[in-house]
Amino acid sequence: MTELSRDALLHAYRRMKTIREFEERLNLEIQKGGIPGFTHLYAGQEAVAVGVCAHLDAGDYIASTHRGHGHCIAKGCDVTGMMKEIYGRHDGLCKGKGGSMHIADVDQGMLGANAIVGGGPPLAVGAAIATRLQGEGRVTASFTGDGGSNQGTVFEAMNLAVVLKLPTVFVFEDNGYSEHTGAGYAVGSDDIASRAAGFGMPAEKADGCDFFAVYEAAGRAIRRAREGGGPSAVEFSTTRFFGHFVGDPQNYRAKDEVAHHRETRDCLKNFREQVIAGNRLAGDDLDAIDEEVLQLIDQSVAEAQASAPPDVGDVITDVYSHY
Amino acid sequence: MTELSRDALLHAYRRMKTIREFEERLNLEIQKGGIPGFTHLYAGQEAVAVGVCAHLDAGDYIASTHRGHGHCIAKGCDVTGMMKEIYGRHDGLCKGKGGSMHIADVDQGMLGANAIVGGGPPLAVGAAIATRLQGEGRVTASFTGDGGSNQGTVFEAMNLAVVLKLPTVFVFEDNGYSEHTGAGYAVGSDDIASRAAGFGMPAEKADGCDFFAVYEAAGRAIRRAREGGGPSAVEFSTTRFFGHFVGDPQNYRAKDEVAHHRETRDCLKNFREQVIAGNRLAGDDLDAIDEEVLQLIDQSVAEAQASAPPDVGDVITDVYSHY
Amino acid sequence: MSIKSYREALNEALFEEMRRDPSVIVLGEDVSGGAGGTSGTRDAAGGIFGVTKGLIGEFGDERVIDTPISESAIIGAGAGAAAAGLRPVAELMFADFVGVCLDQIYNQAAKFRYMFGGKMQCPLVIRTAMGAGMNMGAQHSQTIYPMLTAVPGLKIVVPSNAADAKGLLKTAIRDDDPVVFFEHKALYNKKGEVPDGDHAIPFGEADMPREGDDCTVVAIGRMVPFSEKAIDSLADQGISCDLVDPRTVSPLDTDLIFESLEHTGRLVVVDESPPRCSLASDIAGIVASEAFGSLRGPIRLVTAPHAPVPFARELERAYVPGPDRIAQAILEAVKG
Amino acid sequence: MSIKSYREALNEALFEEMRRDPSVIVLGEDVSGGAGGTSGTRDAAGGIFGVTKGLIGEFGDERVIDTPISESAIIGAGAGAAAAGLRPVAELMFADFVGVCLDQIYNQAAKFRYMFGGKMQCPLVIRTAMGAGMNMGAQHSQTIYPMLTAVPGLKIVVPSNAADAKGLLKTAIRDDDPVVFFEHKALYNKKGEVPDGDHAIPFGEADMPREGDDCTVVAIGRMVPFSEKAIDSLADQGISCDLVDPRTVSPLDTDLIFESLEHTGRLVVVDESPPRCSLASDIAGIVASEAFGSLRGPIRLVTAPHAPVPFARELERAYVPGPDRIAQAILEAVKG
Ligand SMILES: Cc1ncc(C[n+]2csc(CCOP(=O)(O)OP(=O)(O)O)c2C)c(N)n1
Ligand SMILES: Cc1ncc(C[n+]2csc(CCOP(=O)(O)OP(=O)(O)O)c2C)c(N)n1
Ligand SMILES: [Mg+2]
Ligand SMILES: [Mg+2]
Repeated sequence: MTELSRDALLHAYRRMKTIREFEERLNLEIQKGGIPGFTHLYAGQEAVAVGVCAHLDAGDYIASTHRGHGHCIAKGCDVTGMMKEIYGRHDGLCKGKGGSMHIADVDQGMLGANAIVGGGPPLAVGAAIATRLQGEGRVTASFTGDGGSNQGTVFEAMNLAVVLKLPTVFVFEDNGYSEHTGAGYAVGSDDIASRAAGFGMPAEKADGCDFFAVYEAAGRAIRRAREGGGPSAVEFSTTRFFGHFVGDPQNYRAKDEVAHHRETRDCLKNFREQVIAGNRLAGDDLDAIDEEVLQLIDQSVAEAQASAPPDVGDVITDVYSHY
Repeated sequence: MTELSRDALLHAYRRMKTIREFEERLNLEIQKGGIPGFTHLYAGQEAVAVGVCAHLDAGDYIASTHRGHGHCIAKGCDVTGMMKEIYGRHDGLCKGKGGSMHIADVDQGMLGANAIVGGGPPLAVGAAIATRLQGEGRVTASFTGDGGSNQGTVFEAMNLAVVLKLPTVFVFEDNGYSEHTGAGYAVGSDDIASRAAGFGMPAEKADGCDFFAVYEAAGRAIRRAREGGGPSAVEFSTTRFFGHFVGDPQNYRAKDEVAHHRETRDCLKNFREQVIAGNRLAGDDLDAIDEEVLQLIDQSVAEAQASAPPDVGDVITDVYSHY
Repeated sequence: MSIKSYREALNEALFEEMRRDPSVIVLGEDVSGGAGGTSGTRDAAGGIFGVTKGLIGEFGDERVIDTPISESAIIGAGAGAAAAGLRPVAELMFADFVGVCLDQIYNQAAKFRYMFGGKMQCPLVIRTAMGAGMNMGAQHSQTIYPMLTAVPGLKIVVPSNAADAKGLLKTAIRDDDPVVFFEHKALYNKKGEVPDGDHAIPFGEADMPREGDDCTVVAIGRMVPFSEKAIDSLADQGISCDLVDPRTVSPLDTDLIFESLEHTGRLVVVDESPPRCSLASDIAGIVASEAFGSLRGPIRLVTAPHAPVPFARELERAYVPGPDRIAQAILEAVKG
Repeated sequence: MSIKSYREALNEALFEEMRRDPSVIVLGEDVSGGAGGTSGTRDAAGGIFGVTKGLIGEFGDERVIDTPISESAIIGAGAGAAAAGLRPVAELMFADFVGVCLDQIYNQAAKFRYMFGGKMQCPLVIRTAMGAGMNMGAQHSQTIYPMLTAVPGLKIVVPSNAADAKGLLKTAIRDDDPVVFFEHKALYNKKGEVPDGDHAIPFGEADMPREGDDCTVVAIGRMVPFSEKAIDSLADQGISCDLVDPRTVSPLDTDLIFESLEHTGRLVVVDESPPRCSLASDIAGIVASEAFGSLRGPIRLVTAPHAPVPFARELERAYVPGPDRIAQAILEAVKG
């Protein structure tokens, strides 16, 4: 953690905490009703999104998944704009046309959440063709789950990236489940990293509940990409604190599993302990952020609830630039 | 080679020689005109198809590729029926509706050549679900080229086979090229076998120009599948004696490459030398087969040329069982 | 007869067919669920819409197969198993996912019989959930069936109610050709009278849930109940309509449509899909070429707009054709 | 003006656009060829139909990118590069291969702008070879464009001659939306007058290569030259027709079709695709709903049969609509 300045630590904590509270609050609001569609929460996996994106800036691109809120916040998307989008409001980040599974903000280098599992990696590979040609040492990264790691599009993207030696990183988040199916069943290989390594790129594994472990592993891969060393894969073992989507009865999980994970594998708890033990930050610093974040989320929910729905006339706009 | 009876050796040689002459003759006939479409010749790769299929009988299934003549003959398809199909005749194996890239004979366990690269492996995996359920120790195999090994469908098929522990074998034929592109460029990993091994199944490599090496390696994999040991991959390095299709100028190949391969990597020559050196067969045995094969091919071409085209009314038959 | 939901009717058809024929298997993502989970419970899902619930308990994991997220392998394996003698029912969780497995559907399964000269058959059923109405957004709400209706070799089924869901799924499983079976996710909870026991509805025979004199309405899937609402709402204006539910759009029962048109002379076609190359324009085109003489006025097409499916409630509601728009179109057809 | 083949016209458009705009790149299988080969020659292929020949020599392998056989990655990379500021021209070797990459075309590229509230654009061009006529069999001869015309967010181009091939490809590359560009493989060698230098044809403006009084013929792609033959063959019977070549089927220039129909009152639509949910039935359906009043008789649809494309010469010839069938349909329309 030495490498990280105090500001960087505070920034990372703020982002992780923002994701956590965003999702905890959504879980409540969705159960109250008022939020359309179905929503996949990222709580529990914050260290992955933030640990990876800590190495990226707006000129770098990421491609996300159906569980994209964390990636969006970590990459710098406006939290209130996101909340409004999830509520389906006219002034949401995507004018209410996308929703939870389709939040994008190209200005922040966020190429979009993606409701098609495995849809993102080919896009990140293509964005890397662009950033390399534009030649400013910019890189791209894709996020894929354990379940998504079995999708053919992801395998093709890895091979293409290796063939073209592109500046891109394949981030795999093993949260143990693909909907109702365990990763141990659906991923036939020993793990995702060894399978990725077989494609001919460096691949490593780290604890996705430890921000610093993520930060270090992702840093090595992203640095390699920036320096022209080609693509890499990083696999992070993590856990989701909620069901596959809000409303999932989770019959596939042992009764105490989530409680146990919240107890032992909470990346925010871990971070707090580590930075305090290492005398990098004081508890008060973090408590102050907790306060601000809670206010931000309250604020964003209030604004989202107060905001107007899209004009029905907009159902046919934005299909083409011109037609 | 000890394991193989004299009859088995004669049978293997006959099949390899039949493929060779079938393709050499097609190469001439196509240049003369009279054969529709475009045709991919298997000459040079005979040891792979025959060495694999020597372990299979009609109850076992194979899925083939666009370069399927060799797989068809090795699996027992009728040579004259094939020739008629390639000429587009009414009495071809597929009534002239399929052609060179779509020859199938389900009674022989031949699930079809396939003009979609990567189309076959998922089919072979599915056939293995069937053979296992039907429970007679039957197995399936798919053939895929070095180029096809980069197709997402093939990766998905491998993972699914591992997850379900299916009795199937993934045969990879590295003939050095995917159309006009070298395998060393398009396959990002060190080789195809190591990438397959990463999926969590046994994978080995052998010389695809040595019938006995193919026979041994394929035998291990197929035996494993029959005995419930699950899927395997085998990669064979081989070479094609002709262009990607008849008419390919082959600018991507060094001037002397094919001549050199015909000289040094001819699986038929190798076989002849090995069986004679090992005192397993006499040159006369093989010469006699050469004679018979040439007659068979002459005969099949003559019959094909003499046969009538399909009735144009058949353009709309065989779309459905009933509609 | 008993009252069942569309979901229950489908589930019953699967149980009955799997009991009847040991060559019937089910495969797909979470068709059972719980494999590799920490609770040890299988059947944790029974399909994310619950249609395959309970099957694994009776038929075991060799006939009820959970798969990774690998649609090309799922559909391809189904096609290969079908060619090798089974009658697989492969679940494509959402019809929108046809994008990651289309080849195995349309170049493989659909073409085997023809390409191979009639010598190979592929009795594969692909069950898939389609349609808008649940705010699932652009990639989880499409109808898709027009794309596959265009494919020779496929049979396309779009049940609009519980009884048809059961009767058509049984027929699909017994059919020797590949069938794509489109279940509208907004209909899963819809209840209706469902015949008990063996009830198989032949393909290519349309149903006529409403009969009348002034207009012929052809509607597909969820548009059928919406059209019933629309038609009933016009009764007090003295307007009555034939309502044709094709049930299978390939094969399509044009006879009943033409017959009805001879009587009414007016046609409204209702399709939840965007307009271009839709079932709406397809049926209109067929009528304009084969039954032109019966037409006494322009054909009215009621479809979604030429746009992806939006997320927000208000936008999706405006997107999906509803009873009001259908009634409006009928009025125009009758008056116009 | 100079005489060029359809292939040469496309190649010229690529050279001109890549020179004009450094953000234009080309990617696909063997678009150069020879990578990893033993001869050391690049540009060994220049695309298997030669359309991208010579590009790598001038623009290098960072802008002319050979790929593995991984269509989902090719199209997806094109879409991602487009979202990141390039103007990629991705080659899908045969249109039939849409089956292994449809998702990236129709759920990704086509929907970005809409799903993301108009804030992302995807100026991707997908060039692909379609159509029958070369005995390539069921999986290498399909037209495919009807499937993609159904997709909101895509623009669909189907040039029928060399001049249009050049002018429409330049427009496609400059367009800010995803465009699927269908090249008929039986037209690559067809020569015609091609304007030199900058020649861009706007989308949505149909062409009228024949003008007449008795019938309106709308034909697509290779069916345009076939329809010209058919129409010319009827001249001596005193029959003359308007021939409408939409050039882009999405957007579709319905104005010109309707205008012509007002004059002729008779419509024949010619499409190489099988009939169901084809462009033929789509255009017929649009006319029957929006221009019914102009119709003086049934619309004639000339299409391939509802069957895969067969291999044998005699069968394929019977499968593809030809000048005779088109002339026959015109006669029926005019007399009928
Ligand atoms: C192509 C495709 N197949 C299936 C689905 C349905 N689906 C949505 S999320 C999901 C599970 C994804 O698991 P994983 O990749 O591990 O991500 P996680 O949900 O755990 O974050 C599935 C099967 C989909 N959206 N797209
Ligand atoms: C999905 C798909 N992509 C591309 C092609 C065009 N194509 C036909 S054969 C071929 C090369 C295949 O190379 P390989 O797998 O090594 O087999 P080989 O030709 O060497 O036997 C290509 C690109 C195709 N038929 N299908
Ligand atoms: Mg997961
Ligand atoms: Mg090869």
